Amino acid sequence: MTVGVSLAAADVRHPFRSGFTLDVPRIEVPAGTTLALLGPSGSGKSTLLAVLGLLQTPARGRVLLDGEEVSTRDRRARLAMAAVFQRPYLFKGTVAANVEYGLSLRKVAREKRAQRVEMALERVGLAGFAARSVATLSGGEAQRVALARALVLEPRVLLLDEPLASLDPLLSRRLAADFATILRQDGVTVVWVTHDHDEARAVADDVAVMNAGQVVAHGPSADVMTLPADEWTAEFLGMEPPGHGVVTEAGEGLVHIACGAATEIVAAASYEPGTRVIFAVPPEDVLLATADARVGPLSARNRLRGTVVRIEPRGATWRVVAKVGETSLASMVSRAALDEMGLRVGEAAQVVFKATAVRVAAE
Amino acid sequence: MTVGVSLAAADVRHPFRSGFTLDVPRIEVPAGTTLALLGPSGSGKSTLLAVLGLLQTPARGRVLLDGEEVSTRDRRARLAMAAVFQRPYLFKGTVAANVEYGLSLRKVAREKRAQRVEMALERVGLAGFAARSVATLSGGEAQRVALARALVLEPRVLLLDEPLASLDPLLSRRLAADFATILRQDGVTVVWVTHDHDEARAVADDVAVMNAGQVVAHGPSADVMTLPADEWTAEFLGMEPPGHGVVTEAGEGLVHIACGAATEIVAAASYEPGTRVIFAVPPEDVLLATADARVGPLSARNRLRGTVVRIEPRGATWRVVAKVGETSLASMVSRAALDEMGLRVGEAAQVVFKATAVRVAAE
Amino acid sequence: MRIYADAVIEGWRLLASGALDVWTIVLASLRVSGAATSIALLFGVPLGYWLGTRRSVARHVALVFANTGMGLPPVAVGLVVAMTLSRRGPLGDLGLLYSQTAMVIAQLIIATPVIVAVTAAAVSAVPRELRLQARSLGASPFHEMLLTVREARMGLVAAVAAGFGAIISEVGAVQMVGGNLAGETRVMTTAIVQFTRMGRYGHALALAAILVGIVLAVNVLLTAVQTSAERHEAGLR
Amino acid sequence: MRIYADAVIEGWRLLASGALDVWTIVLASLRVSGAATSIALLFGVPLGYWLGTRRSVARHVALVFANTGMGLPPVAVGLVVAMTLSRRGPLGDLGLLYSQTAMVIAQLIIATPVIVAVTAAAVSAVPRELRLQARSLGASPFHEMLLTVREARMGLVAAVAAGFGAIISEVGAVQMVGGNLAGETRVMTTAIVQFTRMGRYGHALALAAILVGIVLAVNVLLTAVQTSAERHEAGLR
Repeated sequence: MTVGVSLAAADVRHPFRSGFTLDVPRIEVPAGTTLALLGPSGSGKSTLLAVLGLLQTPARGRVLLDGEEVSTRDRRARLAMAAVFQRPYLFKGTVAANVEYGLSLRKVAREKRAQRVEMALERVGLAGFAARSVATLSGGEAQRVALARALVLEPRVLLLDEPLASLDPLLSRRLAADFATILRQDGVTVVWVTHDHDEARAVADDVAVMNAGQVVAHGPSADVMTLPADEWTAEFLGMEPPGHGVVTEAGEGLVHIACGAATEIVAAASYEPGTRVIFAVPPEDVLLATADARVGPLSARNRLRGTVVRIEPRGATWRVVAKVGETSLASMVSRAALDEMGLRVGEAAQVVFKATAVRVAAE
Repeated sequence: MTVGVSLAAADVRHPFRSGFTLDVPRIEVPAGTTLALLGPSGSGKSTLLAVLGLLQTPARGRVLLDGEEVSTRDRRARLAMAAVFQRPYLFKGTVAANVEYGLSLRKVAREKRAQRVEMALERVGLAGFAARSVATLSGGEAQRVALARALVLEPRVLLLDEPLASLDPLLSRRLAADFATILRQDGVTVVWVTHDHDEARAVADDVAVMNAGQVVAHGPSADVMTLPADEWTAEFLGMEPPGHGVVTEAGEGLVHIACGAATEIVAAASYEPGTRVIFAVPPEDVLLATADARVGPLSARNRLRGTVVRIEPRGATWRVVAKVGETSLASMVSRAALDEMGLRVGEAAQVVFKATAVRVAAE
Repeated sequence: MRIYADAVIEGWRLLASGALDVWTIVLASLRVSGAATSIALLFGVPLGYWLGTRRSVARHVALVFANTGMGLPPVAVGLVVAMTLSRRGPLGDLGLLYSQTAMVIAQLIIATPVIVAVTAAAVSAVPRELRLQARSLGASPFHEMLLTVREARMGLVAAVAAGFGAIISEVGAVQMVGGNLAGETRVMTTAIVQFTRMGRYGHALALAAILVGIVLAVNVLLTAVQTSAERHEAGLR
Repeated sequence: MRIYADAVIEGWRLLASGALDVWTIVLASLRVSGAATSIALLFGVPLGYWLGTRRSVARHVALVFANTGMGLPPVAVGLVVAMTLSRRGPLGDLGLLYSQTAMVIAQLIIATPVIVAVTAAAVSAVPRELRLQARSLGASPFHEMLLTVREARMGLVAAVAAGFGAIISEVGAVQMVGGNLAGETRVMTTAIVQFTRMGRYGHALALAAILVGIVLAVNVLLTAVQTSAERHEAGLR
């Protein structure tokens, strides 16, 4: 069990390949938590990872490890970290030589090295692979070796740059489970770069969404993934853009938000009347019903009339988007439910959700 | 509107790169339909595409276009096809020169070419890009040019080899919608290679799942994606392996299947009593309820008692796996529902599904 | 240290005065190597395309061919050509030994493997999938070749430069089959050797400056073309 | 046609009889070129590593350097070395002109750019990310260099082969600074030229066979090493 350590960066500015400038006034990863850096390719997430991981000195800015400023030249700080990249980048030779590499740099005694290598390989499910040449490994095995090579160092900070992106989905799913299990055992602080929001949602405590060098949204995974700050983030996360409204009444922990003509929603939040807000409802919290259905005794405060505007397949379920006033709300609906209701694009529907499901932020 | 044409291959055997041999006794794509070739990397799907597309002569086997045997040397047959690959592979020069390439080979008159190029670019949303150098395009634009370059030929068969796999998810989602819209307008016969089962489900009429050079499952998308023939296919599709059982009663279009001690399910199917069958229920058709809940008047024939064995995040929803007798059944559950029921691993639950939701096949 | 200054001044005077013997030598060099490069391209490019688009075994052969052909000592080529053209040799009746034609033949043999190897490398750098893509749009094998060569055109420029550069700097073979006859087969390299051994450093330096200038110009041009092509293709593929 | 048969028979007799003059010449070649290659490696490898790991501007410089340095006409190198070592030259007092030392100096100058260029190419082919990966595991810049050179070791073999191959076949510069003195500075290439011009094709052929054999052996070895390395790395990266 590693002792947790917090990692932060402040006032970072650094130009990077795609022509943008990384510009991050402040980002922090509390001790023992996982931050997902989420964004499309060329958004600067790998550059930010390299800066946080002391692999690259930014043109400007500071990196703080447990509150103390550190730099790429602080060997002590660098030895507290380890990274796994999208490709395994194994060194020519045996599996053991690879896993041992960081231990030799740390001048760990030879007998102890062999022992720790064996344990690390066991941990990633590759016991007995030590003597194999890396050239004989499959893609998934190679990526596990890369993970073992980092874990054997018992790092206090682990940096993962799309560690699963180059594998096919079957392997990727298997390894994601392995990674998650392994990381949960440790108190390690993790920065996980990904372009896949499902992956981010599955692994991260906090999420920072990046675009064109900037962090456009940052916060607990549950918030960021449900209340995108702008249309770009919404589209990137595969969500509808948030609705805009004005608080008309407030009290008892609830606010009424007017959004468009004759549409009002109730949300669990505290804002002064008159405040302009944005809001969103996670698709998994929205129920749909046919227009004529009598929705039984439910604790849901919001029962709105809307029109189905889109029905899209999303893997095993369907994503139905309904327009309510001027706001679009999406709902995840199982095929069984969709068949039963017979919903079609252009038809009316009831949109039902609880006040506590509504995410609100002042505009 | 293109006139449909059917494409088939028979008795194909061909060794390919990963050391396996492609071995496909028969595969057919009916006129105007889309077949998805689904499998992990190295499964031979691209080789099969190349054989079907007359890009490669197999060591053995025949390719049939509308029932007539054709070969890589049949120029007429080859001119009826066009392909888009994972990467755009644009030729150096302007966008127009690229889109025009196939038309020049078909000796279309110069004025007519310009007109068709302009139309094709408009169709993929790139009107006005004709004179641009391909070096100035973004990844998504380049892939659209590759699509336009194929569509401008009005092919009767379109071959797509992971056309979206190299794009980031935001772009990939946008282009998937574009591709789907464009293909739906035509009566074109499509073979779509992918390793992504969500993509396959979204685009294909039929699905062929490949592994190690063989087609391990083939049929209408809805069947293949719900009743995987074996454990490998099940895991590849992210599903639970199908259950095994024996038909004990049959009649009125329903069968009772005994599976394990004191567990019986009812399915809409016709098999003689005593038949050994495999069965599966699509996760989106399975409802869960707490053990003590009184499940109201429902048309669902199957209400079984089980134990929750796994709860996994799957994007916006959760995938809950319950063990019923010796069979695992998965259910997609929204977060709202999961919270309300308070289900945890190891707890008992009721598993509810209709007889018509059960997919059955003789073993 | 005056030796350098003296030589530079003398060399400069020679060049500036347009002394006929210097420019005759330069022209002979350019004529011989230019002719040899042109003929070598005729053989080398198709052969290089063929080798560059084949896989596995043939490619391995191409690699060996390139390494040994490019490493073939020019003096060995010179020996064989000299024997063949000598009075007692099979082509002795043509009386070509110690002529510009003999030098073209020797340089042709030296330049061809270089051009084949560079062309093959350039062609094999064009992704196989690009040819597959062309085929999927209806291209015949001939169309495929046209497209591939067009895509690899920077490699062809490199092939010309490498072939020309290899032979214009060569001295052993041209000595052996040309003979360094003033006004006829005396080229820059043979003249530089001779002038140096005679201690006429000014003459040698003037010719060396021109030779280095030509080689440099070819390489700078090549680098510029490659760099601009790389920039042009950046972001693509 | 008898000219070839006669020469082959005479050449074979010479080699088989162990005639001292032939083997003396071969040994002189190997000694001079071996020494020059070894010294060139000392300078060339660190310089090549430095150039191969730099980005953009420095890499562009490396490209130009490689192209021109490798294309630098050996006769120009020979001229400058000959001037420097000549009696009136700055190092004339050392009396090195027409010695093996002079030849080593000239070949060193010719081999170094080749070794730098090939090393730089091999090092720059090691993915930058591999160095980043090493750094992320705690490697210092020195550790990074060790690892990179280790990963690029096949490229170093190629560098040695390319450098050695370039100078053992060279004739112009060694003629100019060595002088082809029997038993001392007569090497294979200069002897082949001389014997050919004297019409002693048997002697020339015997030496040419050995020279081609050496060059071939080096290249076959290199190809074998590269192929086995490629096979070894197949599937990786």
